[in-house]
Parts: sequence; C-alpha cells; structure tokens
Amino acid sequence: MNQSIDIASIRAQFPVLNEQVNGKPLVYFDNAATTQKPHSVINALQSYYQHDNANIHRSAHTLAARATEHFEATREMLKLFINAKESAECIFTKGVTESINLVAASYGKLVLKPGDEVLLTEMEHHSNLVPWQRICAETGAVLKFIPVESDGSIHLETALACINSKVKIVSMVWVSNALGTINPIQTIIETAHGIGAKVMIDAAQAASHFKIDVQALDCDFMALSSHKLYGPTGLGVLYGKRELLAAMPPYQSGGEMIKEVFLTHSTYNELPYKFEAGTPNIADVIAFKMALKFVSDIGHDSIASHENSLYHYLLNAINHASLKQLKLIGTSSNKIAVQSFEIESLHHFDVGLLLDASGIAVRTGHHCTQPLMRKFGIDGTVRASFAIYNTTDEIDYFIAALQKICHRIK
Amino acid sequence: MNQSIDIASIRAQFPVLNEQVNGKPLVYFDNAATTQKPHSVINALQSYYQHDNANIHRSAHTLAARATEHFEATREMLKLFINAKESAECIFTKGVTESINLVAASYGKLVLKPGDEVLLTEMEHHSNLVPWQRICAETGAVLKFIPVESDGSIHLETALACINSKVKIVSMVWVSNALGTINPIQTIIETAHGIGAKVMIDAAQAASHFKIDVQALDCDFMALSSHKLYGPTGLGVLYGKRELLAAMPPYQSGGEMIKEVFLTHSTYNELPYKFEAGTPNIADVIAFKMALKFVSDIGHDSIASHENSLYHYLLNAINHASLKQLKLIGTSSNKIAVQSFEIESLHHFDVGLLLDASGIAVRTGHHCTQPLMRKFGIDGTVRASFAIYNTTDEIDYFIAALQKICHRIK
Amino acid sequence: MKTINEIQDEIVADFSLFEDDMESKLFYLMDLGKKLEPMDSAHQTPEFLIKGCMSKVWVYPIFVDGILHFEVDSNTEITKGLVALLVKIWNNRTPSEILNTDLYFIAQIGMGNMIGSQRSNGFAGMIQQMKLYATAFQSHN
Amino acid sequence: MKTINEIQDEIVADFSLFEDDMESKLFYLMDLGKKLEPMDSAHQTPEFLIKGCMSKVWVYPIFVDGILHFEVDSNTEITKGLVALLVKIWNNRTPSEILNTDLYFIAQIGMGNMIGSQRSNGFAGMIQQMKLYATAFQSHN
Ligand SMILES: Cc1ncc(COP(=O)(O)O)c(C=O)c1O
Ligand SMILES: Cc1ncc(COP(=O)(O)O)c(C=O)c1O
Repeated sequence: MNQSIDIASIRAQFPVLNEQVNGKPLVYFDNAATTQKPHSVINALQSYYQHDNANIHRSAHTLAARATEHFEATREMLKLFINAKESAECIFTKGVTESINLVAASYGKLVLKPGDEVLLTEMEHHSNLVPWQRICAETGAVLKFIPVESDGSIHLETALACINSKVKIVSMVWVSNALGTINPIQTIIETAHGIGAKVMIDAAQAASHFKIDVQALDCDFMALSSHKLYGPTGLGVLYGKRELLAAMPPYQSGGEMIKEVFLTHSTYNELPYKFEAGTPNIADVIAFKMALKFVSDIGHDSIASHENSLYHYLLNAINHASLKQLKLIGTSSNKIAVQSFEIESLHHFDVGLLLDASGIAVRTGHHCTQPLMRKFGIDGTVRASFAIYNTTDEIDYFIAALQKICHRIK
Repeated sequence: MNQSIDIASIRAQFPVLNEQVNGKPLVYFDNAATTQKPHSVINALQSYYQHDNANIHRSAHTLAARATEHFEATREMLKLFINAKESAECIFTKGVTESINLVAASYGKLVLKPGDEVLLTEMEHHSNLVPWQRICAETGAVLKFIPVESDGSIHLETALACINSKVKIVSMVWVSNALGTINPIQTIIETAHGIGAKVMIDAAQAASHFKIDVQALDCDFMALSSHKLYGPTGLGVLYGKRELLAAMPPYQSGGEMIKEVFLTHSTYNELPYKFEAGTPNIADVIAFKMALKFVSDIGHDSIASHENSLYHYLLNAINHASLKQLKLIGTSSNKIAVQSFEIESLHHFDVGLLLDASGIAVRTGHHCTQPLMRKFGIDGTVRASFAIYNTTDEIDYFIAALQKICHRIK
Repeated sequence: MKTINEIQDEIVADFSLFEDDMESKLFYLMDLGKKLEPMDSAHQTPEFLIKGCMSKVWVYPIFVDGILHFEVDSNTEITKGLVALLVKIWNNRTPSEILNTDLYFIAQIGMGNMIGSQRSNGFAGMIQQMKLYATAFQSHN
Repeated sequence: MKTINEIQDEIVADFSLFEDDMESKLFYLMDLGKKLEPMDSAHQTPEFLIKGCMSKVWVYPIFVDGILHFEVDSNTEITKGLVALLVKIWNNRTPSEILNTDLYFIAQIGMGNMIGSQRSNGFAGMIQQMKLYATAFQSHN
C-alpha cells in the first residue's frame, strides 16, 4: 500500500517551514520534541474561535451544541486512529505526562502493595519514571528496570526474565525519544498478561510514525501527546481498557466529572467524563482531529516508508562523509528516524548552536532521560529527528554543516 | 479614571459576534461559562504555529529560544496582572479545576490532620468542593460550610464565626458563577490569617470583571482560568505565595519539573517549574498574554463600569417589562453582571432552547453548583452573564424574547 | 385511523408552515406536549426513564390485544413535545408496524437543526426504547 | 595597554567582518575561548560557578595590588568564548574601571541575536558576578 507521496505538497501545508533562521531556511530536525502543525490544524483553531467558541456539554444553546459535537467528534476519530473498542476508553489529558501521572496515581494506588514490583526500562523518559518512583515510595512497591544494551536496545529474553509474579505493572516506552529504539512491546505485553500484570505503553514517539492498534496490542493503558502528532500543544490522550478505567478512582475532581454532588459527598460521572474534570481544552481537542486526519490521509505506511528512507539516507551520508569525530548513540537495527550523536571535544550544546547558525534545529541535552545518559557515560547528545515533511536535501545540507564543524575543530 | 469606552470598536475585535444563530444575530450572554476571544488572541495562536512553534526550555535552537521567550513573557505579564511579588509564584495549569486539585492534593495532604477543618461556602462550584471532599476523606479533616442566605450572599459575621482554631484552610469563591454574588474575601482572609489558616481564592469569575491584587488581598493561593478571561481554553493559573509553594511536594511529575533524575530517586526543579510537569500548553500560554493585554488596555475600571451599567439596565428593564412569571435567583446588592432566574412552569432547559431560537445564548442548569441549587429548592436556573462586548440593545432584545415566552405560556 | 406515513406527512406539513421560525416550532412542540394524556405517576419510575436524555423522559408501554400503547411524560416541555411526536405516530400500532417504520419526518422537519445534536441523541434514545418495547412484545406474542 | 573602550571597539570591528555569518561568529568565539590561559582546576568549585548559565562557567578572581585578574573556564566552547570576551576587556583592570564600564559592544555585535535570550541571561550572570567581585575588592581596598 506504499504509494509514493508528494513531499513538496506536504511541505506546503506547513507554514513554519518557510521560516528563515539566521538568514538560512529553517531545517526542522527537532520533531521528537514537537512536530510542526499543518494549515488544517491551525485553521481549525482559528475557525473554532471565530465561529463556535462555547463551553461544552449540558447546554441549551447552539454554539455550545456545535462545540460539543466537534469536541466529541475528535474522540470518535481517536477511537478509530488507535482502534479502541469504544470512544469512552479515550480520555483527554494535558499530555503523555499527565496520562502517566493519572494511571500511576489512580491505578497504581489502587493495586500496588508493599513488595509488589513496577517494571520499567532504563530508557524511560522522566515522565514515565518519576511518577512511578513517587507511587512506589507511597505504596511500598519496588521499581525494577529492564536494562538497556550498548546499542540502545533491550534484549527480549532479558526483558521477559524480569517479568516475575511480583510484577503488577509494566510501564514502558514504545519508542525511545533519546535513541529512537523500537521496543518489542507485543511479546512483553503477552508475557506480562500471563502473570496477571497490566501494561502501560508510552506511545509519545510512536504515534506519528506507525499505526497503533490497541486491541491488537492488547495493552491496558496507552499515552499519547497531540503536540508530537502534528496537533496542538497542551493536549494528550489516555487510552485505557474500560474495565480498568471503570474500577479506578477519579484522578482530578470538579466540574464535568461528577454525577451528583452533595455538600458532604459526591458520585461520579461515566467514562470518559469521570477522568475529565473541569472545562476541557476544547479548542485544541477540536483542532487535534485535523492532525489525526492529516496523518490518516497520508497513511502510516507511506509515512513510515518515507521516514525510513530518510533515515537510511542519513546513515549512508554519515558513512560517506567520514565524519571521524562523530559518534552515534543508539545504533539498534530496529529504530524510527531519530539519531543521537556526539562530536568529539565539542559539547552537544555548542553543536546545537553551530547547527542553528545554519538554520538547522536539533535538540541537545539529556532529552529527559538522565539515567539513560548516565548509563552511556555522557550528559547529553545532539539529536536529529525526522518527520514526514523532511527531505534528503535537508539531510545533505545537515551533513555539510556537520562536516564544516568537524573540519573547524580538527 | 472611568473613561467612556467605545463598545462598537471592542465588538469589532470579536469575530464570533458576527455569527448568526437560527437566522438571528448571536447575542452571547453565556460569558460566565466562557468568554469569547478577541482577534489578538486568535492571531497570536496562529502566528505562533506559523512562525515559532517549538518545544521550550533547555534548547539550543532559535525557534525554541523564541517560543521560550514568549512563553515566559506571559508569566511576567501575569505577575503584573495579579500583582504577584514574583513571576515564579504564577504556575500554569489546565484551569481553575486543576489549580484547586493541585492545592488540595499537595498542600492539603501536607497540612491536614484528622479533626482539622476545611472551610468552604455553600455556593462553591463543584471544582472547589469535590477536591476538598476527597482530601478530607483521605486525611480525616472535616469540611465545614459558610451558609448562603436567601438573596445568595453570605453574612460576614456568620462567615467570621465559622473561622475557629480548627480551621486550617479556607477555600472560597470570590464571585459566585451561579448567582454573581461578590464575597467579602478581604475580611475573611484577614480573620483566617489571625488564627493561622491559609486561604485559597477561586477567582474564576472575578478576573475578567475587576482588578486583582494578590498582595493587597494577601491571599495564599488563587486560581484563574484563561478561557473565562478572553483567553484560550485548556489553560489556567495557580498563584501561590513562594514560601508555601516551596514547601509543598510536587503534584504531577515528569519532564520539566525535575532537577536530577536517577533510576531510584529524583530531585525537583525550582519554582515555578516544580509544578509544571511535561510539555506545557505552549501556544495557549503565549496567546493568553494577548488576552491579559486586551483586559489591561481597556482597564478594569472601564470594564466594571460598563458591565455594571448593563446590569442595572437589565434589572430596570425586567421591572418595567413586568414579567410576572420570572423569578430572580441571586439578588444580593453586591454582584457582578450575572443574573440567574426561573420562569414559572417552564423548565430552565426549555427557556434556554427558546432563547436560542432567537439567537440568544444563555446557560441553563445547575451551573456546577448542585448543593446551592438544592438549597434554593430548584434543580437549575437560566443564567445570563455579561462581558465587556455586550450592549443595552442586546438586553432590549433579550427582554423582548422573554416577554414573548412569558406571553405564550400564560 | 390514519397510517403512520400519513401522520408523518401531516407533521412535516405542520412544521413547514413555520419556515425558518425556530421559536414557533418549539412553541408548537410544547403545545403538542400539553395535549398528551397525563401519565400515571406510579409509572414514572427509574426503570421507565429513557437513558441518555438530558431531560427526564418516561415511556411506559401497555400491550393489549396485539396493540401497543405508550404512556409518556417529561420534566421539560420541549422534550415532552418530542416524545409526543412519537406517540402521535406510534400509539395504538402493532409492534411490527412500529418496527417497520421509516421515520423520515425527522430529517424532513430538520430536527437536528432544531434541537441540536445532544437532544437529538436523547430523541434517538426514545425511539430506540420504544422499538425495544415493540420487539419485546412482538416476540412475546 | 589599550583602554577598555579600545578593546570593545576592536571586538566590534572583528565581529563586523563576519557580517551576517552567524556560524563564523560562533567559531570566532570558540577560538577566543581556546586562547584563554588554562584555569587552575582547584578553583573550579561550585562557589565559583556562575548561577543561571545553562553551561558550567567558573570565574575565579585574583586581586593583587589594586588590580583584578580573572581565571575562567567553561564546559562548553561557545560559553568559554563568551567569558573570554569579558576577560579580554576586564582582565588587569582596577575595580573602579570595571564598575564604570559601559559594555556597549554587546548591543553593537548583536549578541542577543547570536546566542539567544537564555544564553544572554547566562552572559548577564557572568557580567554581574564579575562586577560583584569588583565591588567586593573595591570596598576591601
Ligand atoms: C466559580 C468557578 N469555579 C471554578 C470553575 C471551574 O473552572 P474550569 O472549568 O475552567 O476549571 C468555574 C467555571 O466553570 C467557576 O465559574
Ligand atoms: C518517550 C516520551 N515520553 C513522554 C514524553 C512526555 O510527553 P509530554 O511532554 O508531551 O507530556 C515525551 C516527550 O518529550 C517522550 O518523548
């Protein structure tokens, strides 16, 4: 199904790609931090505020009905996008970070007993680590880690060996934001279910690159961020299986999430509203639908194929350029189009600034994975991460900039 | 300082006011639910996504630096807007609901002991009630309520009498969203401080109507929502005094809010970042600055004066129209421009639909204040709430629509 | 007795008189509701409440001699008018007549536009419940 | 020895050669950093670290015969170049010379544009700390 796609026409949908940075055309290779937004998303925001803006649910007026309808339409689209059984299993949050905090605080607190284990990997983003540290400290459960190998992958056998009967929750990143490694979550989910553990998947980096099917995966929870998926900032998703979500206590409380409120006690609303306290991020939810549509219209197969070919082009180009001072970090064979690296004798931060001088945006630093950096004995990397609108021309330009830098510091 | 303002030119800044609803020009009287957004806010969103979009903080590239600068500029503006001592006391949240949840979960859990009292009023929005019910249940503290009188106000003496030495936290609404009543918070704050209690103010309904000065009030915490203040949805503010925020444990955890992360433990970032886990709602924060600027440019005095005159015009018009079936709910003399009412023998919901048929948007229902409604022996009201862009012409049209309804059901 | 479709056509004709005047359509609905036979309050129990409605709507079925009869009520006038429309069409029909109905009048009077999508869901809930009763009594027969 | 302003003028002239070539400006800064005398690693302690910098920058003051001398270092090359600029201007000056300096070169070379606002804050932190040392030794005198 891998039709060739017209990248020029895709680029034309992203106004920010016309920016000049330091007098050079912007080359945006910081997509793992946040993707750019197509016209359709920006226009949806504008159109909502120009025509429909109103607070949603339980209201008698037309604008509110319109806003409610559009808001819930995103949930329906999301259900299709991740193939959830029902849209009520899709909860809107602020982002992956909040989705994980919600599960740790609500589900973690519900099930974890002293001595129970929560299993993560050593490559987790802080957002999938610190919430578990805190709930373990509160409940007396113990954090365990699947180790990361020197190429930035995990060994499946080692991982499966960590899944013992004490493990109650496995929470792991599908794709590492720092290294790009794709983890073998399907087998881990099956094995975890075999001993009765539940599995939460951090899909922050996965969602824009390949198709998600929560029913096929059979994961128990999954977290997504809109802003990494061509959508607006300030919005995320928690997917959870109905029976789990239904049994969990609410996380935040207030308007929308209640059924009946008395001065001294309250009863709670149905899913998904039970977990959506307060006025939601209405405009961004509505615009997020256009981001999902953007990805679906191109198709995950085409996206993966374009990004993979970019990635191989990059690796090839690095080899041919014989950049001796350049050291790749994260060299697993199963990766998305993300490459971390160091340049010998130059701080990652300086490399970032020098590339920026050429208009190239990369991320530098620990990528919110300090324990992983420590494992590699470094305090950060330079990371280039690609999206559907990137091109081989941009990679050529990037390689030339790296050559110039390596040449200057010889 | 009360210059007369040009409402026509203000209306021209709000594109949504050109909408037609059921063939009639939109009359938007649902401002207490959410206000409309001026061009400047919508344009700021668009411009951010078209030119600057990047993940913020700790980055080497130009877009990220630009986004970070704009993001923090809103915090500086906010500090001026509420007259905080420092911008680090202004924390970005999802909205008032999250701000209150944060304080209840973090500060509440830190200080509340069995038998301690948390004092609210009977007119709280569910968002300032349910979080306290839950933290009281968890800590063994007891919820107490300042009673609401039949005109929808609280008696200051009765309120002060509730503040005994067991009270550790007073959390109350400054302005009732259901009734419009302005509460005497200044004296309550002073009295509460006299016995060592801390005071949280729910300023959801206050912020767009009159000037806020947290230092003059000396409140300990205050919550705001952007969407009720001419700004984007999905964004709120928690103000807190530095010494309190500094002593509080983090609420959510993950990226941004950490200093150093090890596999087994972490240390936390400085204020305000300690309470801002995950990628923030960057675009909406940046656009929110234009909302604050919109309000500041007109000036709170001018806003209050316009809205007060609208409100008196409304009360006068209701009197003259002799709408016998109409019963006002919330008749205190100290109110903002919000009026709840019932029409005899008609459900509030039907009134809402009938007004909508004339293009008039009002809110109907319990306004997330079920205990207050129960106190009045009703299950909801029709509520008209005004903002700076409303006019006496709109009120005339509204009164005519009410007359028609009352006439038909006679 | 008129056929189901004759009644639907009448409803469509009535609403078309109001053209774009939404307010009059709502008043008309309210008038329909007022003309309903009063419901036995003993039948207004939670089990006869329609799920998914923002207002309270009770539908109580009575099945005699192969014919379905509905007692209905609502706590809001407009919703009462909505359920009254269905009663107008479906009262004193056989289950199979009910189950075989194509409710084309809904689209033709522009119901979605008139009551919004949330109330449309509630309206769909009423239809579904009345059809469920029809199915139940049909198989019972 | 050149005056402070003569050195500032030289810096401005040097940078103006690069026109809009940001990359060359950064390489130039890095070269400046490389030419710094090495800092005694015993002086690279937390108390001599500049607060508010994203990189690590140490500034160690030595005050002899009324003259201030700075040992500096950084873990990143560009930041080292930044602090080298200040050393170029302020090394071997009296506290009052330092305190009376108008650092006009910063605006003239378009520093803000070159290093962004966050690093500009760090740079401001270096300046502030060096001036604090000057104040301290001046009153000490
Ligand atoms: C008085 C009051 N408190 C709290 C809230 C909750 O605000 P939000 O829904 O923006 O979190 C509202 C808004 O409905 C309100 O009016
Ligand atoms: C793998 C991974 N997990 C979690 C997060 C946190 O996402 P957010 O900051 O949108 O909450 C990120 C984003 O930085 C990520 O890449």
